[in-house]
Amino acid sequence: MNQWIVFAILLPAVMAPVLVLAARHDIVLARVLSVAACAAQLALALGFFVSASSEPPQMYALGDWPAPFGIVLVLDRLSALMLLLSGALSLLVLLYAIGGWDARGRHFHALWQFQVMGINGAFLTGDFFNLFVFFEILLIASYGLMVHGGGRDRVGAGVQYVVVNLLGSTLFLIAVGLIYSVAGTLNMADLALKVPELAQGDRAILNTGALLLLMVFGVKAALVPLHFWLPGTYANAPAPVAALFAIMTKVGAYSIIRLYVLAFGAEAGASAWLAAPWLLPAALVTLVLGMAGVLGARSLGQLAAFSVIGSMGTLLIAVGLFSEQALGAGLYYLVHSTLAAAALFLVADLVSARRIVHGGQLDAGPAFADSGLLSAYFFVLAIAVCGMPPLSGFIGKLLILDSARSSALVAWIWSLVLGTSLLCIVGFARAGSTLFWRRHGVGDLPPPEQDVSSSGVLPMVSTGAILFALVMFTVFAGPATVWLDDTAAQVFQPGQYIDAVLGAGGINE
Amino acid sequence: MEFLLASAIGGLTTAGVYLLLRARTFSVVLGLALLSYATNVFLFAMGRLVTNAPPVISTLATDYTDPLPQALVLTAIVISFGMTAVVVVMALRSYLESDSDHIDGNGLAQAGEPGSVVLPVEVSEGGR
Amino acid sequence: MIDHALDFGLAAVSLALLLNLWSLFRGPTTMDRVLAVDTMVINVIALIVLFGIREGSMLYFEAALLFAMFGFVSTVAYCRFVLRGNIIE
Amino acid sequence: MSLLLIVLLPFIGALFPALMIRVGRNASAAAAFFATSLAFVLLMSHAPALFRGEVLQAGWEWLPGLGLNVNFLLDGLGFFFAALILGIGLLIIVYARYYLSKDDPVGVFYTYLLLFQGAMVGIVVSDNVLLLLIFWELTSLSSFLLIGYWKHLPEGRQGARMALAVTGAGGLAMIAGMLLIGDIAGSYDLSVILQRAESIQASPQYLPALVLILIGCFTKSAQFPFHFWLPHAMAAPTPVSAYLHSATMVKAGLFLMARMWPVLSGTEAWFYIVATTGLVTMTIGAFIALFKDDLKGLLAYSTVSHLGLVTMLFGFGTPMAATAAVFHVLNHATFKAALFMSAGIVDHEAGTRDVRRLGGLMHLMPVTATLAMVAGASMAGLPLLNGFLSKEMMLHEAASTAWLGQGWVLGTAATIAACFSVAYSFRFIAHVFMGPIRKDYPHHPHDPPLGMWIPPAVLVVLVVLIGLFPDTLAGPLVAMVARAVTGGQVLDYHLAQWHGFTPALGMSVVAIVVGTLLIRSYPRVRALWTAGPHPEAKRIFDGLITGAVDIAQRLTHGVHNGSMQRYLAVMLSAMLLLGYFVFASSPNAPGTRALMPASAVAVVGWVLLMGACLALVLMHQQRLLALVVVGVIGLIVSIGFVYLSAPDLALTQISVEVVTVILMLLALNFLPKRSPRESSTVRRLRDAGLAIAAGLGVGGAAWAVMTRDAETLSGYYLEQSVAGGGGSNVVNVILVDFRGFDTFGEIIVLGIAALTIFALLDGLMVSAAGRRLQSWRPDQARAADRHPMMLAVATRAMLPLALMVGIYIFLRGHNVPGGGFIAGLVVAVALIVQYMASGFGWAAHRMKVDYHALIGAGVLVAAATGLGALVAGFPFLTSTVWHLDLPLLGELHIASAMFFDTGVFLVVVGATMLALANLSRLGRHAEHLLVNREPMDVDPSRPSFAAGEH
Amino acid sequence: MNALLEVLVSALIVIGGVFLLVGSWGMLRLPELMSRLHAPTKATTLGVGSVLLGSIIWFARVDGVPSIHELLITLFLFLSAPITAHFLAKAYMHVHVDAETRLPRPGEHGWSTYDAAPGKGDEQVGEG
Amino acid sequence: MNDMHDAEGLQADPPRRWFPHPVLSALLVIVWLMLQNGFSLAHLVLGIFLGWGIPCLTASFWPSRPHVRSYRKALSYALLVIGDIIVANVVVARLILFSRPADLHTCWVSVPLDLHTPEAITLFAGTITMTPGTVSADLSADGRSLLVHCLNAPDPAQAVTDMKTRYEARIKEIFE
Ligand code: NA
Ligand code: NA
Repeated sequence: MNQWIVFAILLPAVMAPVLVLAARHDIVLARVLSVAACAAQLALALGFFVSASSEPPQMYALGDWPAPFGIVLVLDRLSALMLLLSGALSLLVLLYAIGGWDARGRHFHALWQFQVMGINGAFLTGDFFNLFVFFEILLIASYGLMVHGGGRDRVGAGVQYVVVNLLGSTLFLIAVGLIYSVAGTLNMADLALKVPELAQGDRAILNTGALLLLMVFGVKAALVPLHFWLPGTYANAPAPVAALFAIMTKVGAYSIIRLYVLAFGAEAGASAWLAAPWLLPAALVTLVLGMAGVLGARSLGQLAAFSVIGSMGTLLIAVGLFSEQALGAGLYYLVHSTLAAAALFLVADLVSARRIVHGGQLDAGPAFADSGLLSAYFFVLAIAVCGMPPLSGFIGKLLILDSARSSALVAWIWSLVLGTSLLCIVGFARAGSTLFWRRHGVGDLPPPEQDVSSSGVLPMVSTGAILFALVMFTVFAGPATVWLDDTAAQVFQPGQYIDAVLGAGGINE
Repeated sequence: MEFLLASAIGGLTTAGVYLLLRARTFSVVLGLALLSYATNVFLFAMGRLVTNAPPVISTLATDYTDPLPQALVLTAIVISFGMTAVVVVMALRSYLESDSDHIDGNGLAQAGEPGSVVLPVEVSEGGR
Repeated sequence: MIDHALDFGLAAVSLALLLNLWSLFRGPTTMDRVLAVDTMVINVIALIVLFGIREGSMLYFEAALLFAMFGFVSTVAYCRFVLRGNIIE
Repeated sequence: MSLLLIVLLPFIGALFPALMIRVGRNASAAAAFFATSLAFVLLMSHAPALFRGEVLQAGWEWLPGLGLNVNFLLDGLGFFFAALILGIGLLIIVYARYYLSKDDPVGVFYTYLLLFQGAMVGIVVSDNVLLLLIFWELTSLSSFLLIGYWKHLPEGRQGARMALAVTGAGGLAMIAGMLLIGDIAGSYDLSVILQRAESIQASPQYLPALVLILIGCFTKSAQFPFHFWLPHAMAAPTPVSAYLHSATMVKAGLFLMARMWPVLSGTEAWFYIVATTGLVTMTIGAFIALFKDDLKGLLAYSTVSHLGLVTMLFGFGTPMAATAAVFHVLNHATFKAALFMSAGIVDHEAGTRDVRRLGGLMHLMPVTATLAMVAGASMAGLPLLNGFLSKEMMLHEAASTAWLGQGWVLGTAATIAACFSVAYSFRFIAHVFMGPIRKDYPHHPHDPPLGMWIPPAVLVVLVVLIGLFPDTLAGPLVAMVARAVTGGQVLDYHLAQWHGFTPALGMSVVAIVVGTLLIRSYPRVRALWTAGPHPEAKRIFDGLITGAVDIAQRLTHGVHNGSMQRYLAVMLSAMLLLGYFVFASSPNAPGTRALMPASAVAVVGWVLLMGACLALVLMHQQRLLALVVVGVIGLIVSIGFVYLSAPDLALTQISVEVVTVILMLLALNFLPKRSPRESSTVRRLRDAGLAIAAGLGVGGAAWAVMTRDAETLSGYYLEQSVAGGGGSNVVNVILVDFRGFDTFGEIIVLGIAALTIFALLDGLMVSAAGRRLQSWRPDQARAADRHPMMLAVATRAMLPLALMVGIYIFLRGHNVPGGGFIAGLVVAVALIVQYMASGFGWAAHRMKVDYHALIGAGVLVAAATGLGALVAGFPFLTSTVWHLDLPLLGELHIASAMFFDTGVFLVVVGATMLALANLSRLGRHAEHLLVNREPMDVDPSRPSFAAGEH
Repeated sequence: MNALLEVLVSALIVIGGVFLLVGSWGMLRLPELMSRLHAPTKATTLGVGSVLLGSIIWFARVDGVPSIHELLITLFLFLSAPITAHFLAKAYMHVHVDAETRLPRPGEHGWSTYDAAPGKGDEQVGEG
Repeated sequence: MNDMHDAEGLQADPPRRWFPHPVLSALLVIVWLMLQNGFSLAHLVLGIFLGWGIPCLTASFWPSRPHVRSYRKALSYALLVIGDIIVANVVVARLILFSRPADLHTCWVSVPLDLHTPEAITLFAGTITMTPGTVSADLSADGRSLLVHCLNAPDPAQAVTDMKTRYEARIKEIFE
């Protein structure tokens, strides 16, 4: 048993109370500890990545109770990938946040660590009630982070965010209850074994539970019509928080991939590919609505938020195709869109903070500091987000389009993916040319010295680092896709996962 | 008994959803509270119903109910307690920030747009 | 005999609870309703104790104990709210 | 490697000006020039091999899984275009150095320009169509930057966006087309695709692929009806227009048609789509050009026309026509670039590009005039110049090709286009340079510095030389390119001024005569034009974009109107619909489980619960009452748990209930005490409908489940609880042992909740809301005594009792109902009651506990318990039971889970107290209340009280 | 002995039931809160006390030792009932009773619900 | 901030710091054994530990501990009250069941207090509430009168006298 697995959860879980205890009144210490924890987290994730690349899925039985009775954590290629992504993102965005955002309210770093804990837990757990618990952890931490710094609009949006998610949590419990009531288990691997053998008469309950669960994950993944929470939340959340939230939507996507391939996939008998007929059409609508939102956005925050919805649509198309090839493509797009969305929120913040009066509104304003570098950042991101060559967004879309060939909906997928790219391009071109080219008001004066928390070098550098990561992800697309295709292949062999959890070798090693 | 419980769950859900769809944060919080009752009882009912067979091991007991749903419900109760607390305080903060406890914001205008009207700070007058 | 007594007791408590529900509906003042709930809690304690006797189990005692401790707290909280607005000042 | 270097050099070159923005114009220009010339030299070094008919290839794997590889291919066609791009690029770099003013950010300009150059070179040497697509879209992006270079000009911004939208859209279509082609050919490598002409043309996917790829080509090459972006791109600085919009980028579409010619051409579809589009574009472009007063606008439409000409030639699908097309690309590049540069000089020197304000410049700037007039004559297709040669070839091909079976159509149309072409060229020459000198030029025009006229001069020399010695100078090149385009066909032709009296010559003569006449009677022609309708493409496009944005905004802001109620209603409806549909469409067998009889007490409980639900719905607007009623519901749920064998649940529910009530009351103090009735009846009915549907759904699901049997995991827990978990309360053993990890998460949720509440309230005090709170007035009357004596006294007596009960519940939890969570709430409530009774000031002073620390310590204790197992070599949270044999006291069992439960206990106490204590601060803050020193207001035993002191 | 205990327990249960019923009935029957208050504070408390006593004796019969912990519940109830009644009365008076017209005047100072204590002002600035 | 009280409550009387409330401790041990619902040596040891510990922890909540002069009188008072409660309930039950609400002589009376300590006053007020037809509703702002609501008191003055003689006098003996 890989003893390190649990530390992906424990490290932030212990660091957070330490931050509360020791560094509550000392922001410098809090920053040092928090960054150190995130760095350690990233190192750990790298270790997992290496380990998962060469080994079959690994299981960690908490409390030494065998599955399906105790809770297990499972590290396979997919979860290792997600952990690495979350580790890298949380570290980079945290560096941005310590440029000043973290000091605008209390307990930022503790909440940050808890948020990371929840995310990592959701990626590792092999038990779907435990998944509920980690969902709640990441959600409640996100509530705190979302309203960090306060303000009328932010708190108002925060209330809506919380209420929608509480409804989601309610549904989660109902779905878990329904599945447990007929399958009699909470362990995902065990469920995968039980689903095919379930009595025919119980299938209505099982399927209903499973698809309600899809809606729960759909809420997280901003799947239309469950996406309503996202625009207000992302557009109003503090920038580093919105950037970190980029991985939260992926928790929803990850859960869909995990559960509906493992337990409701090819071997699920009468419940095989249960999610497919629902997910794909919804994903297409999500894509359209998201990219239309990019075109219709009135502020940078909205632009970024809707681009997240659009990208989730694209990602879920790949997921909804439920094929190995499409999943490989989708995973590439997942990594890309997470990094791109995060950077976009940071750039939006850097710009808004410098446009003192106009903020993030998409209208002409006076010249502002650093507009040269920021326009370059914005341009690169626009390319990435819209899926224009040469960046990873293009490659991701190309991979997805390529993988959609065998789908019955291929014409829809191709025309909508490409058509919405145009909406995105036009939207970003309008936004960028208005923000960076149009000048209105006092233009020649240098902007007055301002107390923006995103001033200084660190935010610029950390944003640049994410962009650099995107570029590297493009350059090394070859090896990346090979790795991701292998990952998809592993996901599509549930036997490996099940053996790891329930196999003879797994119990009480 | 099963029918009573099922219909009770239905009643709680109905009242909860109705309140959830009201326009004020307070009603919404009440609705969520009812929904969480409904959910907890629902989850509990997934262990099927037995009376006087608590899952406490003893030599006298002849039968035990399924303990797992109970443990899950306990966790769910605690979590929804925490959530309720947060949403109540957040709703309060929101009310104090905007002087309105209407759950609907200004739509996307919340993103700090020119269109969003900033209401003058008003002071609610006491009834004394 | 004890069974009949328990039947009677349970019936009486049940009826009392229904009366409390009626009071809750009728009011007319808030304090009437709070009183109805407070009484309901006490009736529930009796119900639990009777149930414990019937089932011959002491596992329900703590529930009654907590009701006794906490029923009073929420009633006082409601009253404090009416009196002062702030229940903790 | 050399191929890669040719592509990379411009990109590398782009970096330097970007990094040297502060170094100055000359340095930037020099860096750009150096990089470009290096690439040019490298390219030329391959010329001998290419002229020998060799094809150079190089490749690196990038994304083999997809078939996207960095494969380059240099043949005659690629060489020809690359030479044009790099050669004219060099001239433009020099020209721009003098053209741009001191205020312009020159470094940025060269960066963009080289970025574009690299992308163009990439297009023409790509062997992989996906790679080609990447470079293709990069040209759209870099041209966006170049067109918008003068960002203060609104036309520049609009033009840039329009160009990006149109060419970007074409690029997207092309992605689909290329994916289709790749699928048919089984590879994305051109060298493979070009071998698969037959299978491609036979494929049912041929037509969609063709159309999609052509959309890409046509948008890029400004073919009708996508031509309109090009004139608007003229807002760019003239070097950009000269480079992108005459010589290179717009030719990318032509290049691709040439590149794919062997595979795609030769079918009817190809002929009718491409040739017709080209013909229409050629004619319309020439016609509109005649009436453009802006010099660059005139040249832009002329370009559109010439691009149409080339397109039409490719469309004919014959090798000879393709050869003519290639030759015209070369000729057009030379004269048009020269013309743009001349126009730029005129603009630069005279201060205007408006033809109506110019004239007579020949006398003031003779060098420029000469250059422009020679190039213009070539554009008109006058003999002895290169334009004449390729136009003759075009006319010949047009005259000899039938369209829909009609032989005359193409010839006639081409002649008409040629007439207009002559006319606008003459107008350019006559109305700008000839005539008398005017007095009203915005600036005083004179010939520009050497650096500015040398680049057009170089081109004009080429125009003349190619015109005079076509077979010598251009022959081998054209032959080589034509071979590449047509897939190696060797043709019998030669380039010459004189081919005898051919129909084409006659058509040329007609064109020159009619063109001259049109210019002589220009005012009348102009009047006719002015009288007619001018469907302006820009307005249509703007309308489209505005419409799209408008729809998008309406959709976006209409759907996301901020109404939480609507969001929830939609989400709920979706959940219900999906749930019902799935349930109804999956097999379901009714349950067979023996049901449990309902006792009378249970029925009463049911009545109470339903009554309370009803009361709540009816009374929810009176908020305090609503809270009271929710309390009743909690009460009944709790006894329900008692009745149904779940004592732990009952205890938890009871404790949580009271804390929730306190919390809600603390909040309600500041909220309105009533909810206004705002929803319409329809809305309420809709909500009620949704609510009932939800109730039926959830209740029905519960019924469906409860009435059937199932096998679960419970047997294991019941067996292992005592043996493995060391406790007989199975629920508690599950919580702290079997599924202790859930509980670990659960206490963290509580901790986070408290921290969040703390942060929210702490932030509130210093925010606008805090200031609002300062001026807040209570909306209900306040009783006079804050801390009545009886409560203070009674709670004091209860405190030790309650603590005792708390400890009792904690200690027994592992074996009988209870545990850390409930105990924590009991203790927290006992403490909260002290606050309520004796006041915050007095009570807080007596509880000097840092609740933050309590939360932190609790989580750490729980984690440490789990980690203890790790130290012993077991997984996290593995439990142990220690059996201690104590004298007198007997055997003592201590489960490690107890320590875990201690963590739970601490977190619960800390979180509850932190949340409630901080929430209570608001009230004192709002009412400016001072914290109390005394626990009760009325205390006759207090000396100070008796004295009535202050 | 056992039969006697059974009779005793049965009697206690019946008496308790009667008092509980009377308490709740009185609440409905009496005209105004102050009068209603008398019913549950006394009858209901005594009723539950009686039932608890029955329980103590009953478990003594079953297990051989009296189950004395029910006494604790009784203790809590008897401690809390007067406080509850006192507070309900105060809250009711605060909202619904006019001290000037309906209440006897205690002396120089009024009732504490309406009038501040004479020595008030011993609070201090700042948070605890 | 409240150093004055600390000085008063803790430092002035060092022995109390370590064993602040012997009687309370004893009570708590009994309560503990009651909670355990049985007796064992282990329970007793733990009970004694808690009986000592909890008062120590909560000592600051008892700044001036009530001084009971006679535990015997306290016990007899308790018995008296229990008896009265039973009687009171029968009386009230009869009123509820058999009298017409209109016939009830409800009234407010003000009971002047001879008691001074909060504990004594509270005990008195509590007793009044638990016994025949009376509910103590409020304390006067000067702490010298108790407002009592009588369900059926044809003679209010007599009711006041009854309360004072039957309960207040006895409480005074216990505490003061
Ligand atoms: Na728990
Ligand atoms: Na264990």
